[in-house]
Formats: sequence, C-alpha cells, structure tokens
Amino acid sequence: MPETETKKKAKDEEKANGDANGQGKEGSGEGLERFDREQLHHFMREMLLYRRFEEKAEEAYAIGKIGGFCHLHIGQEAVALGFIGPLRDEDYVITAYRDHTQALAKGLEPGPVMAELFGRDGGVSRGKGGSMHIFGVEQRFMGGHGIVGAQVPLAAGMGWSIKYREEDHVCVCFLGDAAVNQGAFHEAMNMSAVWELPVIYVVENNEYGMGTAIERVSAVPIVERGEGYGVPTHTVNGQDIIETWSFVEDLVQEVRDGAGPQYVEARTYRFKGHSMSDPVSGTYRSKDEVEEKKEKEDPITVLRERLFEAELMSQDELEALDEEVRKVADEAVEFAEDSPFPSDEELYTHVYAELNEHGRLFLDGRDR
Amino acid sequence: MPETETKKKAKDEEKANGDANGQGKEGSGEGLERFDREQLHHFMREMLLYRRFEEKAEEAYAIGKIGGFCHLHIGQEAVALGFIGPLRDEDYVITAYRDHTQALAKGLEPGPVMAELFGRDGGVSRGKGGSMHIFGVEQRFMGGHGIVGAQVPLAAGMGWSIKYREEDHVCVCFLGDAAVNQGAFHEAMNMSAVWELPVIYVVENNEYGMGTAIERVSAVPIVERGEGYGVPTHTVNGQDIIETWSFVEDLVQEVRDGAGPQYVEARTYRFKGHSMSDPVSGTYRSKDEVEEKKEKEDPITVLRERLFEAELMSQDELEALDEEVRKVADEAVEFAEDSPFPSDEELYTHVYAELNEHGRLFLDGRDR
Amino acid sequence: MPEITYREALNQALAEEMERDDSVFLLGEEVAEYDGAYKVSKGLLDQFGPQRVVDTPISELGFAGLGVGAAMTGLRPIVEFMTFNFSILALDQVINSAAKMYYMSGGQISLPMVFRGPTGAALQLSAQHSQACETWYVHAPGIKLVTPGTPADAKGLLKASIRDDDPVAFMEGELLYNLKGEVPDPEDGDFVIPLGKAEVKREGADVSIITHGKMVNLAMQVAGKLEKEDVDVEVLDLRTLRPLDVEAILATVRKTNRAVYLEEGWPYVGIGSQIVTTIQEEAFDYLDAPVLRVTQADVPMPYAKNLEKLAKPDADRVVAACNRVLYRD
Amino acid sequence: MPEITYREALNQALAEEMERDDSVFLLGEEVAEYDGAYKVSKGLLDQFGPQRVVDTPISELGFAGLGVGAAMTGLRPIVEFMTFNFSILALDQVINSAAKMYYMSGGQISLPMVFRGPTGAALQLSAQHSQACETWYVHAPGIKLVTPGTPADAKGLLKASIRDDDPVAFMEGELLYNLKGEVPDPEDGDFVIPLGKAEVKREGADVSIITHGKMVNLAMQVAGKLEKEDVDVEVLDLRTLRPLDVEAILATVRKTNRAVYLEEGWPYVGIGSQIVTTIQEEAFDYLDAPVLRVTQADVPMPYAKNLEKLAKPDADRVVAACNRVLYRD
Ligand SMILES: Cc1ncc(C[n+]2csc(CCOP(=O)(O)OP(=O)(O)O)c2C)c(N)n1
Ligand SMILES: Cc1ncc(C[n+]2csc(CCOP(=O)(O)OP(=O)(O)O)c2C)c(N)n1
Ligand SMILES: [Mg+2]
Ligand SMILES: [Mg+2]
Repeated sequence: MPETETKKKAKDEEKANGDANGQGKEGSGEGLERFDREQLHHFMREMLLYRRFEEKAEEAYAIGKIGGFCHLHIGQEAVALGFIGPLRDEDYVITAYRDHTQALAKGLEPGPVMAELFGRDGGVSRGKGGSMHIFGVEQRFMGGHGIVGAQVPLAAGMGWSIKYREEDHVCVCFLGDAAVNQGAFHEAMNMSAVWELPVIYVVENNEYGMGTAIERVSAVPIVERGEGYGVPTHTVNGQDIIETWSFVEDLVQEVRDGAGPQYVEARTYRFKGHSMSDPVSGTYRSKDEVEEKKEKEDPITVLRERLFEAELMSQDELEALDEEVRKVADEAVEFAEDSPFPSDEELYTHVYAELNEHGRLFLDGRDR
Repeated sequence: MPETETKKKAKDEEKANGDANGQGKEGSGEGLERFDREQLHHFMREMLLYRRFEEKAEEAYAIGKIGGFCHLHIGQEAVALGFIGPLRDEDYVITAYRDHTQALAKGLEPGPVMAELFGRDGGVSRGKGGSMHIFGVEQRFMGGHGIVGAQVPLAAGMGWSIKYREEDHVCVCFLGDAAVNQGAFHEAMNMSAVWELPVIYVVENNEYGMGTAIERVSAVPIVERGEGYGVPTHTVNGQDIIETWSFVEDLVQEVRDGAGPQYVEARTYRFKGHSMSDPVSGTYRSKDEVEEKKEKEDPITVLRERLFEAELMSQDELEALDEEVRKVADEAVEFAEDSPFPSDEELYTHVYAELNEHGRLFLDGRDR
Repeated sequence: MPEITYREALNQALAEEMERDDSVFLLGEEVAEYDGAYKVSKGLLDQFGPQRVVDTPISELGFAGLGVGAAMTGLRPIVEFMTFNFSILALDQVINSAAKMYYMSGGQISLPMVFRGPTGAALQLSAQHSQACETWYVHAPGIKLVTPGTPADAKGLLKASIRDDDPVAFMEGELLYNLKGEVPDPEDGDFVIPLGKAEVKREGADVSIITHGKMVNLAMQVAGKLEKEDVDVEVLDLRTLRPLDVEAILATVRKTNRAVYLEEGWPYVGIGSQIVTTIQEEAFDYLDAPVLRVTQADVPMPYAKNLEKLAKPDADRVVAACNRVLYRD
Repeated sequence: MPEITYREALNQALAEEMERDDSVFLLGEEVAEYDGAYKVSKGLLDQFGPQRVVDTPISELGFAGLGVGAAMTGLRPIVEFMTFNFSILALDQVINSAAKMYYMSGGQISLPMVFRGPTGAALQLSAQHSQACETWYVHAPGIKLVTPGTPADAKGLLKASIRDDDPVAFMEGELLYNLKGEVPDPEDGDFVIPLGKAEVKREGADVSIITHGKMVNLAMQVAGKLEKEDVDVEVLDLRTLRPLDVEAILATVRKTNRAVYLEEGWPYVGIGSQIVTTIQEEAFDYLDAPVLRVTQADVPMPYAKNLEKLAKPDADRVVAACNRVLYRD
C-alpha cells in the first residue's frame, strides 16, 4: 500500500497518480483534472456522509439501539463511492454484510437505512434484515448478504440476467479479501468467464478477514487469486477516490461495451473492529499499525490534502460540508427513532410471496 | 494432443519425448533408456491387465452381473499406471468414481475388485460400495468417491496427515477435467498451497465431463486452472507411459523433498462412454473423433510401437503377456462369481464403528 | 386422454411454460446439448436456443446461486440438478439465499424459481447417489416442495411450480421417468394443478396409506394386494409437502382411523415424522392405533443388489404395517 | 465442585483430550491466534502449537473435507465451525463423505472426528445467522449428534465425542458460553459422559418437558414457574440426539402420561417431530393427551428485537403447552 507521502511527492510528475503502488494497471490513471470542482466536492461530501452515518450507528450500537452484528465500513469509504458512484441507476450492486455505505452510495436514503439498523418498520428491509441485510431494489441495491462469498454467484446471476435481456448494464459485486477462499467465488468466476457476464468483482482487500491476516490464508497476493479463469485482473488504490473513481469509470464503460467480467483488487483498510463486538486492534494487528493507517491512508484525509493542495477546497468549505452531512446523519437517527417497531403480524409476512389457496405453509401450529 | 506420428518422428532427436505437445514442462523428459527391459514389460503387462479387466467388467455389466453406474477407464490406463506405479506402498492414492484401474495399480487384487463390482461379500468394500467406491486401506488406496470434486479436500487431509506425522510420503489425487469447476477443488488447492501439503493433484483431462466438452465450461485450458494458488502447474502426455512415469517419478521425489503441492494436467482420452449406460459417441463427440483417438493415442499401442521399434519387445512376448493377464481377468470374474452375496445382517454393519452402550442409533423400528 | 411418460409430461410442462413466458429458462448440467442426463429436456435447446437452455459447469453451488441471482432480477429460472444428491453442495444457496431473501429484504425480492431433478434411489447406485432429499428441502420455511408421483401430476404441478412466485423444489424420481399415465391433451387447454392439494388416489374405508412421490405407486400396488384380503385401503398422495394439505390428511384419518406413512427416505426426521406428528396433534382422538411409518432402513444405501432390496421400503413391509394398525397381525 | 462456564468446560475438554492423545487436533476459522471467535479455544495455540491448533481460510467445505481426509488416515480432527450456520456449505462433506465412508468402504475406514460449534439463534443476528441445524445433521445415518445444555454436559460429552470412533456433530449454543455450572474438578479424574444417555434434569410427576441443548435451561425455568402452580414438571434432557435414549423418553412418558417437546429450531421435520413419532409409535397407550411441541415460529429469523422475541420459543408458550396437555386451559 503506497503511503500518502509517496503519492504527494509523485503528484507533480507527469503520470501523477500512475502506478504508485507498483501494481495498478489502468487503476492509477488520471488525476484531479478529470473532475470539476463540483464533482470533487461531491466526493468529499459523500465520504463524509458515510463516515458520519456510521459514527452515528456506532453510538447507537453502544447504547443498545442497534443489536446483533454491525460491521462498519469506516476507512473503506472511497471503495464504496469509487465503485458505485460511476454507475447508472440501472446498474446492479451487491455486497456482503459490511453494507451500509454501499447502500448510501447507490442512493438509498440515510433515514430508512438507519431505521433498518434499528430494526424498525420504516427500515429499508422493514426491520427484518438488519445491518447485514440492507436492500433497496428500486435503487438496484441487491443486498446485504451474510454468508461469506455467497453474494458472488448471485452477482453472476444478475450479470446473466443483463445478458439475457440484452441490456448494457453492469453489476458490481463487492467481496472481502477472505471471501476469495470460498468455493462459491471460484464457481462464479468460472461461469462469468465462460459466459462473458458483465460483472465487476471488487475484492475489498482490507488485509484481514476478521482476525486473520490475509497472508496466513492465501499463498499468493489477492490480485493473483483472480487468475486462472480467463478474467482480466486489476489492482487499484482504494484509499484514493480520485484514482478509484477514474479507474472504475473507464472500466465500467469497457464492460458495457462487452469486455466481460473483471476482477479488481481494491487495496484498503478497516479502521474499526471486524464488527462492533470486536476490538479495533489486539492479537491480530497492533494499535500502531491501525494508527499509522488512519493517519496516512484515511480516504477522507487523502482527498482533503489533495484538494487543499490544489486549492480546490477551503477549510471553511470542508467544515460546511461536514456540518451538512452531520445533520443528515442526525436526521437519519431521528427518522429511525421515530419509526415504530414492526407490528406483530409482520412475523409471518414476507415468508412467501404467494400464499397458495390450498394447504398449510406454516407448520408451527401457532395462531396467525 | 500430439499425434503418435509426431512423436515417432521426434523420437530419434535429442530431447526425444520433450515437449511434444508444446505444453509439457518437465513432463516430456526422458525416453526409454531410463527403464530396463523388465520394467518396460511390466508397464505393458499392467496396462494390458487394466484393459482386460475392464473389458470383463463390461461383459459382466451387459449381462446384469454388475449394476448401477460403472465408469470404465479404458484409454486412460497410462495415467493410472504412470502416476501410481512410481509410488511407495505408504503413499496415498485417492480418486473419483472412475476408479478400477487405479485400484489395481495401487496393488489391490483383481478378484476382490471384480467382486466389488459384482456386489459380493468378497469385494474389497464387502459389496457395499460397488464400482464407484473401491477401497483398499491396506494398500492406501483411499477410494473411490462419487461426488465430483469431493475427493480433493480429502486428499488435502491426507497431505495434512503426512505433514502432521512428519512423514515423507505423498498423496496422489486424481480428478476429472470437469471437477476443477467445483468449489471443493478451489478451497483444497488454496489450503494445500498455504500449508505446503505433499499432494499431487492429477487432472485427468479426457476432454469431456460426461457429454460436455471442456471448452464449453472453462474459458482457459485446464492446465491454467491450477494457477492463482501458488501451486506449480504441469502438463504431461497421459497417453505415453514412458513420459508419464518418468515425469511422475521425478516429481514425487521433489514432493518428498518438500516441494509442496503440485497440479498436473494429464492429457488423455476416454474410449468408452461416460458410464455403461452412455453411448461411446453421439451428440457430444463424433464416432470419427473416437476412432481416430483409439487408433493414434491408445496408450497400449503407443507403448507397443515404441517397444517394437526399439526391439525391446517382440510380438510373441506381447501375446504371452496378454494371455497371462486375460487369465488374471478371467480368474477375477471367477472369484467374483464364487463369492456369496453379503448376508442380510450386513445391512446394519459398518454404519457406525462404535455402537455405544446407550441409546438407539437406528430409528427405523426394524428388527436387527 | 393420451398416455405419455412421466418424462414426456415434464418435457411438455417445460416447453409450454417456456413458450408462454420469455422469462423462463432452464439451466443445469447436460440439459442442453445432451438433452438432459435423463432426457427430460429433450428438444428444448433446438426449440428455445442456448440462452434459454443452458449447459453449466459442474458447479452446483455456483449455478444454483446464479439462478437465485437471476431470479432476483425478475427472471424465472429453472435450475436442474442432475440428481438432488448433488444439490447438497448447493444447499447454502437454497436455504440461505433462496428461502430467506424475500423475508430479509422485507418483501422487496421474491424468487420465482424452481429447483428440479430426481430425488431418491434408483438401482444399485450406492450410498452417495441414492438418497431421498425431501427433509433437507422442507425444514426451512421460505421454500415450497413438490413431489409428483404420476405423469399427470408431474405435468400439472411443474407448470404450477414455474408460475409460482416463490422458490419451489420439485423432486422427481429417476425410476419414474418411464412410467406411463394419462395426461390431458395440451390441445384441451392449460393443465395446471395447484400446489398444496393432496389427492386421494384410491378411496378406501379401512386404513389410509399416506405417501408422496414415487411411493404412490407402491401404495397403489399394496392397496390392490390388500383388496384381495378384503382390506379396503385409501391411498392419499400428498403431492406437495409444503404447502401441506393438512385438511386432506385429517380427513382420511378421520375416515379410516388408521394410517401408515410410506416414504422412500430415512426415518429420523423424515417426512413421515412430521405427518405422524401433525396427525397426533390434530386428530389424536380419531386414531384407533398409532400411525406407523414404512421408510428406508436407517443406513446409507448399500450397493449389493440383495442388500439394496432389503434397505428399501417394499410391499411386504407396507402390508405388514397396514396389518399392524388394523390389529390383523 | 468448582463452578465454571460452559466455555471453560469446553476448553478443558479440548485441552485434556489433546493432552491425552497426540492425534487430536483442532482446526477452524480463528481458532488459533484469535483464541476462537467465541474464545472456546483460548490458550490452546500456546499450549499445543500451530500444527495442532490451526487457523483455516474461510472454506467450510474444504476444511471440513480436509478434516475427513485426515481422519481417514487415523488422526482425530476436531473441526470447528464458527457457527453451524456456515456449515451448510460443508454439508456435502459431512453427509456424503463423513457419514457414509465407513459403510461404503465396507468397514475399512472409520472416521473418528468431531464437527463442533454453536447452533441456533443468539441475539438479533437475523435470518442467515440464526438457525438451529440439528435436522440437517441427524437425518442421515452414519453420524452422531450431541447437544449439551449445561457446562458439565459440555465437558463430559465433548470428551466422549472426541474419543468416539465415529463422526460426531457437537452443537453448542452461543448464548450458553457464559452459563455457569458445576463441573467435576479435573483433579478428581477423567470426567466423561457416555453418548446416548439422556438425563432427567428434574424429576416430576405431572407432565414431561422433553428437550435438548440450550432449551434445557428454559425448561427448568418453566418447571420452576409451574411448581408455584402446583404442577410437578419432569424435565428430560436428551443430551444426544443420535444415539437417542428412547428408553428414557418412554420412561418419562409412562410416568407422567403427558409430554411437551421443546426445541429451538423450526417445526417441520424438527427433532420434536421425531420424538413425538417415537412416543406415538412406542408409548401410544400411555398418552393421556397428544404430545405438543414448542418450536421457533415457522419463519426465517427476523432481525427486529420484538419480532425475534416473538419468533423464539419462550416460557409462556411452554407453560401454555404444558397446561394444554394437562387440560388446564
Ligand atoms: C461462510 C461463512 N463463514 C464464516 C463467516 C463468519 N465471518 C463473517 S465475516 C468473516 C470474515 C470475512 O473477511 P473478509 O471477506 O476479508 O471481509 P471483511 O470483513 O474484511 O470486509 C467471517 C469469518 C460467515 N459469515 N460466513
Ligand atoms: C457434484 C456432482 N455433480 C454431478 C455429478 C454427476 N456426474 C458424474 S461424473 C460427471 C462428469 C465428470 O467429468 P470429469 O470430472 O471430467 O471426469 P470423467 O468422468 O471425464 O472422468 C458428472 C456430471 C456428480 N457425480 N457429482
Ligand atoms: Mg477483509
Ligand atoms: Mg473428463
């Protein structure tokens, strides 16, 4: 992972963001000039929103408003924004259980997402799914899946569907670094290659699967795990929204144009514990490591420094943006608080879409 | 797949058997000179035995002596012999359902193997396993498994066990070309690489999985499917016992010496239908294709021509060998015929190794 | 009515539904170029082309998941498992994705899809290829389970399953594919049998054999046998196991007061255990004898012909169970 | 006797058996450096080293199979599933390899191994992380199933399971790990509880609550409640589901003539359905009322706190079922 310093030094050179980590292919292409001021401010606003939103979730969890497993994406915001921002509304996104910020990136309202974490009727999944199962079908945000790797064949199915219907949409599928060790990943990669499905598989390599450093469970670097299928592989610096967005925008166009499936390693880092019940650091990684990463590779800081240096954003502007999104996050919590718990009748709704005329579907002998 | 002609022409040249198919790495090394006459005759005898044995099985199947699925290895004998012959008694072998000739190669007696196909008490698996589940634990022949790809993690477990016990044995695991599309394969390859397990994974690429040509279900050549794990990959011409045996002998030594897992594509061809109930040719491959393969790539013919040309075997010697093994095959059938069916009590034996003192293990309410 | 085989009935159902609805497609191992391992999909590739009749790699977990993903976008996939034995590899996608998605998305994503293929033993296929998989597919709510035992049911129920908006597991029988029976002529209109309706395959007064799937045929055979001994057997074919036609079960028990559950699979938490429990919970006072079950022996399926025969449920055992609930033994 | 937690009891059992027998080793996700997702394997890496306490990739099917392969050579692996929810991915290796190998090899290969981890719901983990997996593991013969509900049972039964020569699924409860209870001091000798023996956790005369796993604790709570209403409840904890202590089940039913089965999981072919069936088949005449079941609602587990509470079996439902079989309602 390149340090921000390295990048800053390189910035004035010709291929400013090019290949800084020695691994990026197309991934480290253009620099700031690709984007107008408004766009750049939008990047900042979005990432700040994700951050503030999840900080609110963290607070709510601490006081028992949110339960169960809650996996924060803090530190990885540029991956969510960079891979989802360049998409069209009709494109599909699917992910694992670390799914809040991707949902926001795909256009779900913060209020109903927070209400879902609170387990309320106004939640996007009516309070039935919770943190790991955020869904927004209207926005083509296809969940929120809790079994490691299981979303990967589902993504292939969406790619299949796009081809079946002769559309030019794409599907972006997020998975963790540790998920490449699942058989489901392998089978889906092969089918995607054979049928040339328009799916971008994004491995968010945050260096750990829970408490296991990735080198301990993979003999080769993550980007190589995409080899052997006939699928192009790429690496991108997922802490730099400029690099990531640029790379993805180009790649998505290629896929729309028929380039077939793609495998991208997005190098990133998780600033929080695996889930709310896990410590941020401990046996598996040191406090120092985390602190250093936070200092040098926070995607918000990285963007801020770039924008400040290029004089494309002022401290005041930044603060105004932050204030704005803090309000949005607060309102999301208010929305969630105000939303009622699901009514008792909801226990049996949404198990079956079609309640057949004949026969019994529920065998528990309870009244309904 | 190289044609025998190409090879014959190349024979007088320096690297006689080298890289004839343009894919072999170490796989196409030495020539006949590596072996003494006795060994070469042994190769012929073994492959003839496998052939005659399975022809007998075919006959027996036709008259209903053998039932269920019965997958013949005819055409692929050099792979069985070449990968198992160079092993020690203590080395493990495990395979899928196309398992008769590997069993013979690992030293199981033809009689009890045939009796297993006949479903008799004298069968290696007491008649309970049948054709797909040949086991010979004494010979470290670890089965005969019917779920495509499922034997691959089992092989990793044997490799694990070898390391655990600090032995210098190896495990050879056979799988079909179509089995690389199973998640189990992927997960086992990765674990083997991470833990450097002494396992040789041999993909018998006979070009089809049932009626599906391998190109239709894999976007890259089979040898490349081993990439992306950190496991060395190889290709060998599995129709040439000289090439295969030589290659394997060297490779096994490397693995004993700590080289870790290996992935080998053995290029071969199935001369019969997928199982006894399938036609030899039909929609998925032409009669011509099969005939040409049989003419040019029969491992027995390939060896015969090489030995004849080098004057290391005469027609008479060949006929004598054939007669000898035909007798062995006949005797195997006799042994099987003479073996009784399992007694009724066998229905409930071997379900559990430990019949606990307390409680009921079988809930069918039948008398036992 | 024309007599056709169970295989042809399934084939007709597939063709008619694919014809009717563009969003229906079939995928699985060997379904296209090879016409299906058991030829159920014969001719469909020619008729509908390779985008709608799709040969897959041997990747059960993957292609089941791909089917689920396609269904999430509104397509109506039919996923064929060459046999349900291999589908244990795919069970995670069936249970954790297909059966739960509608619920955990709060009703946003329904999954109109079918998982189909043969379940249960054929002949001498040994332990790994001979198991009845109903229990794995019925335990978790969110999926339906259909098990036709005759050609007509195969056709009518498959059409209903394809049209159903929930994931349906549709279990056939390898040994049924050649079974012949009357099936309404396609010319006479759409033939659809609603899910959740059991059928009395034979009326009787003395004892009920309740069953599903291919065992229906064995039950009928036993009924014929017992008729000669003046025992009047009612045969109730559940046809679908979820939704379960509890009313029909209770009705036959109330009528005969004696019942035997016959199934192909293992006893421990087999389907029979649920049916016995349901009867016990809801018709306890109507029972003149405990409900008995006839199942496979509680062992992995042996290969040897004689042992396999012993392991499977057979007419003698069903007769004996009937006699016992009738206190005739 | 010292009071220790269920977690500590399991940890002791693991350590003692690994100490006793070199061929025992533990593998699974996060079991080594992280001390186990639920800290059950705390300290074992330090004590036994990385060859015997092994962190695996997230490859349930693969490492379950690797465990089976190692057991085929005579090692005694303990495969930890972080939770049994994820083990559905591994079910093929459990059913088709582990449970059937001994049979299909004609007795050549026994598989002395344990699959362990928590089953069932914890708190608000939603649909994919909250299921009781007993049914998947008990249906096929060839495997045993153990479900301890107390610290002492956890220790004694885990030691027996590790020593058993067959594959044993050993299901714990995430919500049990902190439960305290008396467990014999290791100094006082080897504490092993044989598989297949149910235990009467509370003697009673009026009605039997039969149960297994963590529900034992709910049953005891209900027994205490009903005592105040002068109802004398017997609580029978099956402890192992295969082998099943049928004698103990029949004995309690013969004694009280009324029974309720309490379990955490889904009803359709749940464990209760088998127990009801067994009672019905073998103690029909002793029943004064139908045996009732209390189970999870027949829905995927919802996330919302209030719905989750509704979905789970609770004291009120058990009390109501007891009252009903006592005709007190
Ligand atoms: C099949 C399966 N096994 C285990 C788990 C438990 N688990 C949840 S997340 C996780 C680690 C995943 O790591 P990674 O894929 O790198 O994603 P990250 O959490 O780093 O985003 C594990 C082991 C699970 N949910 N599913
Ligand atoms: C998991 C699974 N899926 C499907 C099958 C049915 N089946 C048996 S063999 C086979 C083809 C395997 O082809 P390959 O791996 O190339 O081996 P070959 O038969 O050519 O030796 C199939 C689909 C099976 N036994 N297991
Ligand atoms: Mg990670
Ligand atoms: Mg093949």
